[in-house]
Amino acid sequence: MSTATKQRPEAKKKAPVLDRDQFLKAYRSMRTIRSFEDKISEEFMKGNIPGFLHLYSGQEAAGVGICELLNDDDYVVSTHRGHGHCIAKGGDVIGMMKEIMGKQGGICDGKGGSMHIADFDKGMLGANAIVGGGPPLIVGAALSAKTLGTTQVGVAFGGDGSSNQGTTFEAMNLAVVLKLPAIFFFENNGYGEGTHASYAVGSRDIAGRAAAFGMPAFKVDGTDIFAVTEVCKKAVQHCRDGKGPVTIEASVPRFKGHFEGDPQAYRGENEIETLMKEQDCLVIARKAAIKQKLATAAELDKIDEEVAELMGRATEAGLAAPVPEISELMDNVYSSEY
Amino acid sequence: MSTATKQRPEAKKKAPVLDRDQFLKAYRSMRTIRSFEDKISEEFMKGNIPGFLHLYSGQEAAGVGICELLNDDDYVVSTHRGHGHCIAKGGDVIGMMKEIMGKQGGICDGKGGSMHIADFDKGMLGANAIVGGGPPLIVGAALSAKTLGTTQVGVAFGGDGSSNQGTTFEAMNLAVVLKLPAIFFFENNGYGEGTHASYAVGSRDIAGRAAAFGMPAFKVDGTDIFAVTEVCKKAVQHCRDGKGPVTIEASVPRFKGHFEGDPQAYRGENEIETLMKEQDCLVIARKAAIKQKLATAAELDKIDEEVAELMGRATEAGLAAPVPEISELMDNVYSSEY
Amino acid sequence: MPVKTYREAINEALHQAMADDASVIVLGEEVSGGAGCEGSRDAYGGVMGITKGLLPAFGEERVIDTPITESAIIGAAAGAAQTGLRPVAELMFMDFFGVCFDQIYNQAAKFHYMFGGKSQCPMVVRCTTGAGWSAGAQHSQNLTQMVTMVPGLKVVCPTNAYDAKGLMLQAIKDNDCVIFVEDKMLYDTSCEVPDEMYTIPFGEANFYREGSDLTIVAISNPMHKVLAVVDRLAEEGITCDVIDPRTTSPLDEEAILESVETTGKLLLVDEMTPRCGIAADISSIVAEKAFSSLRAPIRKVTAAHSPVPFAPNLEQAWMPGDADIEAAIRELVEYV
Amino acid sequence: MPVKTYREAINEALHQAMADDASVIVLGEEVSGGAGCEGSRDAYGGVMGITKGLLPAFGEERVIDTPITESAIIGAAAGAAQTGLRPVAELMFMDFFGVCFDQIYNQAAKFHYMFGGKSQCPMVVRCTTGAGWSAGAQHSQNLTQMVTMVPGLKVVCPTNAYDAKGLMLQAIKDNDCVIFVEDKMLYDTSCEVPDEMYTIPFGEANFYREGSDLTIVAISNPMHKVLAVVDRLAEEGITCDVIDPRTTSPLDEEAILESVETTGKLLLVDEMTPRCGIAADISSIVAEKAFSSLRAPIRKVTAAHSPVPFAPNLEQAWMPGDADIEAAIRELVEYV
Ligand SMILES: Cc1ncc(C[n+]2csc(CCOP(=O)(O)OP(=O)(O)O)c2C)c(N)n1
Ligand SMILES: Cc1ncc(C[n+]2csc(CCOP(=O)(O)OP(=O)(O)O)c2C)c(N)n1
Ligand SMILES: [Mg+2]
Ligand SMILES: [Mg+2]
Repeated sequence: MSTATKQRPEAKKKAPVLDRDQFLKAYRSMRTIRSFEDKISEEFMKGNIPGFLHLYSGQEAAGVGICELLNDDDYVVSTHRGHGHCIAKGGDVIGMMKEIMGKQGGICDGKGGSMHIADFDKGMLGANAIVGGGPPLIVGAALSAKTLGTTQVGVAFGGDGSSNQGTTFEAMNLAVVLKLPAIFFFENNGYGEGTHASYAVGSRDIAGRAAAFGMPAFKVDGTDIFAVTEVCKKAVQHCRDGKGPVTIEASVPRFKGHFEGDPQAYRGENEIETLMKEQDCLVIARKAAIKQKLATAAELDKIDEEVAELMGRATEAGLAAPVPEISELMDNVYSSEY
Repeated sequence: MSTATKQRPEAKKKAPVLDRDQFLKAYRSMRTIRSFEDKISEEFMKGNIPGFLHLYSGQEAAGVGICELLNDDDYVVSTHRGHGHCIAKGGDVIGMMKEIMGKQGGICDGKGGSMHIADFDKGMLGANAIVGGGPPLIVGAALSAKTLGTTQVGVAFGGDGSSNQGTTFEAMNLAVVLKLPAIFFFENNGYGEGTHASYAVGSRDIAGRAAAFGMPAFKVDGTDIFAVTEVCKKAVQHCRDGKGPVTIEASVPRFKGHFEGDPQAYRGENEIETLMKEQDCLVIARKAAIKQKLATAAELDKIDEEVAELMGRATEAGLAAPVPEISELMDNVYSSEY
Repeated sequence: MPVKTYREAINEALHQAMADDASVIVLGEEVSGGAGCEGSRDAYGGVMGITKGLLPAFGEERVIDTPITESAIIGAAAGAAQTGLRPVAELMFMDFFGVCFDQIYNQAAKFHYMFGGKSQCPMVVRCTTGAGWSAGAQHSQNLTQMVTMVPGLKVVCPTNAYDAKGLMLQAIKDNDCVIFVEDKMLYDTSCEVPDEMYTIPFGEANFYREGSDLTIVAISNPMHKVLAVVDRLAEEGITCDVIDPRTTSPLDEEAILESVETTGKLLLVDEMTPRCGIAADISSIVAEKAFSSLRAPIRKVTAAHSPVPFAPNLEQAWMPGDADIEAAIRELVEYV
Repeated sequence: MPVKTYREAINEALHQAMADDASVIVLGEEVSGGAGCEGSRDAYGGVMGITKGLLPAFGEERVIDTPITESAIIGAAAGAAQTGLRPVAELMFMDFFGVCFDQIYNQAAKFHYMFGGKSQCPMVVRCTTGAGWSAGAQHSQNLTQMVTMVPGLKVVCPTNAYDAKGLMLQAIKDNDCVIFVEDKMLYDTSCEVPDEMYTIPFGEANFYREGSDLTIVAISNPMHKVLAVVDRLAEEGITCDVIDPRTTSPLDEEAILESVETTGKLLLVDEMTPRCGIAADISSIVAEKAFSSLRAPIRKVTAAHSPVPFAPNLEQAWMPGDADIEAAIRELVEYV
């Protein structure tokens, strides 16, 4: 008892959501995602990237906020919009760039591409091009954790659109029934392709629907890394404590089209400009950090430069890498003998 | 204004939920279902019925309560436990008996059987042996009504177990989004096969989950034909008024096994006896009706006798009917030329 | 006659069918696009642009944008088809069968039979198929065999704009559930297409070429690879019957069997994985019913037995290629 | 050696695999039964009784009852398989592929390839198949072809108790997603089955009979009809190679081709609908690779191209029957 009274008043102050090091790490991750997306957008325009690209630009604080609280052996499953989640989880940026370019040394040997980006060393179990494909899988990952008696958690990312898919609902229900350490993390960017969430989501309340399944569900401003972190801490702890699943609905802006090349005729006038001006999580984070004296502008600029340099290297490496050998076509169809 | 004051005090009393004729009709329907199920249970034991039987015994007030408010051109889709819904909707009992026995003159030509019982003349679009198969279909029937500008409604029956299937959730969401005249009618009999609803339903609240999709949702005692009728009137009116879908969760007892022959080791001691004693909707209806002077015991007994006679005829007709001709095997695979 | 793309031809068929019959509706994800948004409606007209202009012409009651909810989309179409409408549902990619397949093969396909002929399910499921866009393992599969095998379904896979229009109009008139398979590589191909409405009956093959050395049956986009190779080899004096079944269910067995009876040799080309595919299916029909005419092994050129790889060079190697087709033709022609 | 039923054999394999390897779990609807109920747990042990006794032996953490939620069951199994467990998921009836097929063919089947070999998905999906119980159009379908066609999946369809045990133990050890197909008509059949653990490798056919007039390949329950007919005809001096591939993927092509090379004639029997089925598939392989040995048309005896009818007499007519098999054998033997 007496030791408690000895505590200095400052110690009683609420601990900051992110300390300096944590913030700088999160900021670097967010910047890495933004720069990565900008870079591949550029290379896509030049014709250096095949297939479809769904960029994560604008949503960084959401994915980074939760992933910074996870360990390498915690699991995430992602969506078609998966680059950000992969980087946030610590994914190998150079391997990702090669993958997205369809090259040797790609993190999936060039077999997956943007929509199937993954980094199993970092617990990133893969982007998924089937909307609603991921949530049942994270239930399985969480089941592994529970069955094997670890404190790992699993996070299924999904969009507002994915929240309407039956597989998503089933996964939420099963996670509740089996009390699994699973987090259903919905990034509500307002759109499923060119359909607005206000049209497609019955009740217009993703978290509310999740809560009705019998789990805690939070809404959070996904442009604020501090707010996201705060909510996610509770969610992750809830899971690690064996109390069952949690849902988080983070509102985020989507700065780009549904896919690169999307003419976006469905957007409001000046909508994107306004979003970029008012809801850029990087700008918001910088301001807040400088104000809170967590970092100086110069420090953050330095990170930006380092990230830019890394992106340059990754792009060069990607462009320089050879395409896969045709002889690899039939490799890895099966793991065991066939 | 003056006419209003002229109203006699009695006229101000709440109109009875069911008048005498309505009650007698509902009672006859409930009794018909119970007797039908008893009869086919008997014939099944004798080896006269092939395949699987899932009996509706105990749940009669639920299906009858809603169906008595529907017209022939309103739609219902049913489940594997579909005899009751078919009879409640006015289905041809003799054709049903022949169908379930796999005979010529069966309502589906002997091609469907118990799990695919249907009567399209009565808007009964079929039992469905896939749990969760029906709700998307009723969304379509309700869409027809809306598109064609009628005031028809569609009712999808489902069990507590079916409430966990992704297709059910998808159907509820789509009905909300398109504001369709669809009623999701859940008969919560406590069990999905041998698994209890308290285990399988996250949140243990089917109506609550439905409400979170953004539609009115009611719970009702499904053993009380009056209570069911009262709630269903609201629901049907809501739909006919073009206000979108509604969910009803009716608690009912399941008197029999999941299927005929189910050893039911998962049941509590004396559970079925207690249920049959305390929750028999027919007994409850009789008592209430006699007390409210809607009918006399003798009148109800007479109905019971008439129904018994009908069942005798139906069974004889079923037993006497010949099996389908083998030449019918390939009939009706396609409707148009193939 | 006006020249139209495959995309335009299907779009025109939908416009005409909807104008002609008020019970025809279109539903699916982004079939107009922009629902609930501030910008323009009909923003996409389908992600492939096939349903463009339908919303302005026919309104929201008949051109229905949905959430991402394939089981409910297909189920709603089936339920609507049973109750008086003729829905054309869009399944954005054929790869998505997995999230709605019950409503296709256990429900829509079986109603008519299972209910003793008392229910009809006149609906069309449009779906985009095929590799070639580096769209990865879950957006590139041709799964035509998965529906062809299902009794109760009809399966249409047009290879040119003319057929696409006529077959779509037939599909919408048909009283069964029709799976309409659109190969993404064909959307921008074009040919002469009449402005007026016309139908092409199901189960009638089209002979793209006639010849005597060999019978070739090809499905969807690979047909065009076949034609290129065949036309090249014609200069060497090799001539082939090139048959497009146009519908895999019903299948015009007669046309194929008759051709094989004269040529004695058969090559099958499709872009499905090899096991239990259309190539295997037709091969087995011929090996059973025209065996005595056969003078050479029945050859199949299909995709590889693997998921579709992303890298463009691997994807090309995965698909049936010109070189594979040419080699198979030469091998068969030379076979004695 | 002790005689055990097919049901007991699979049950024993599951018991032994779970005792042997703590990462093996079982999940599905009613795999124990009684969850949340007042009565006894392990009330069913699976609706077919295959998982009986596992709950008492291994506890709720490893024998997991689920809601009715097939996509989540299969998806959870796949996710668990990627992260350290070896799940055996029960899909109560094979007919239910439709409500979970994405998790099978787009997810579990593709992970290893799509992620460049970095993910493994060692899981088993057990499912009951086959007609004969008047279970109607949605509970009687053999859909073995639907999974055989999918690269990345392995497909096992044992025809006797001995094979069932050995193949189940192999399936659980295997690092790929294995679909384990149990014909409901076989559960009560029995034969000698060793008590100890043993595995049967995939892709190795079993010769039930050897002979010279004809090669017969049959899948699942129809094998037993074939054996009855063949044994009867043996008295007339007709002898056949009767081959059970045991796994349709991988398929023991070699065994079949070698046999056809000696007999020159092939009959295929399965209980799938005829289009794009296993019969068609094997026929096409033989017509391509052993054409020069063939001395007669390749005959198929399959189910009819219709949904499975309910009425017992129609259902029997729908299935491949003894008479059909006998007629086909005689026709082929007499063919010159
Ligand atoms: C099962 C399925 N249906 C449809 C699609 C096509 N599709 C890809 S992304 C997308 C929109 C997803 O919206 P949302 O979940 O909000 O994610 P966002 O794109 O906004 O990140 C759609 C419809 C798909 N890939 N899979
Ligand atoms: C997709 C699917 N999964 C599983 C089954 C097997 N099954 C048939 S009825 C049933 C239980 C359904 O429970 P509930 O919805 O509560 O209906 P009830 O039987 O109580 O009327 C199950 C699991 C099925 N027919 N379809
Ligand atoms: Mg979105
Ligand atoms: Mg129930």
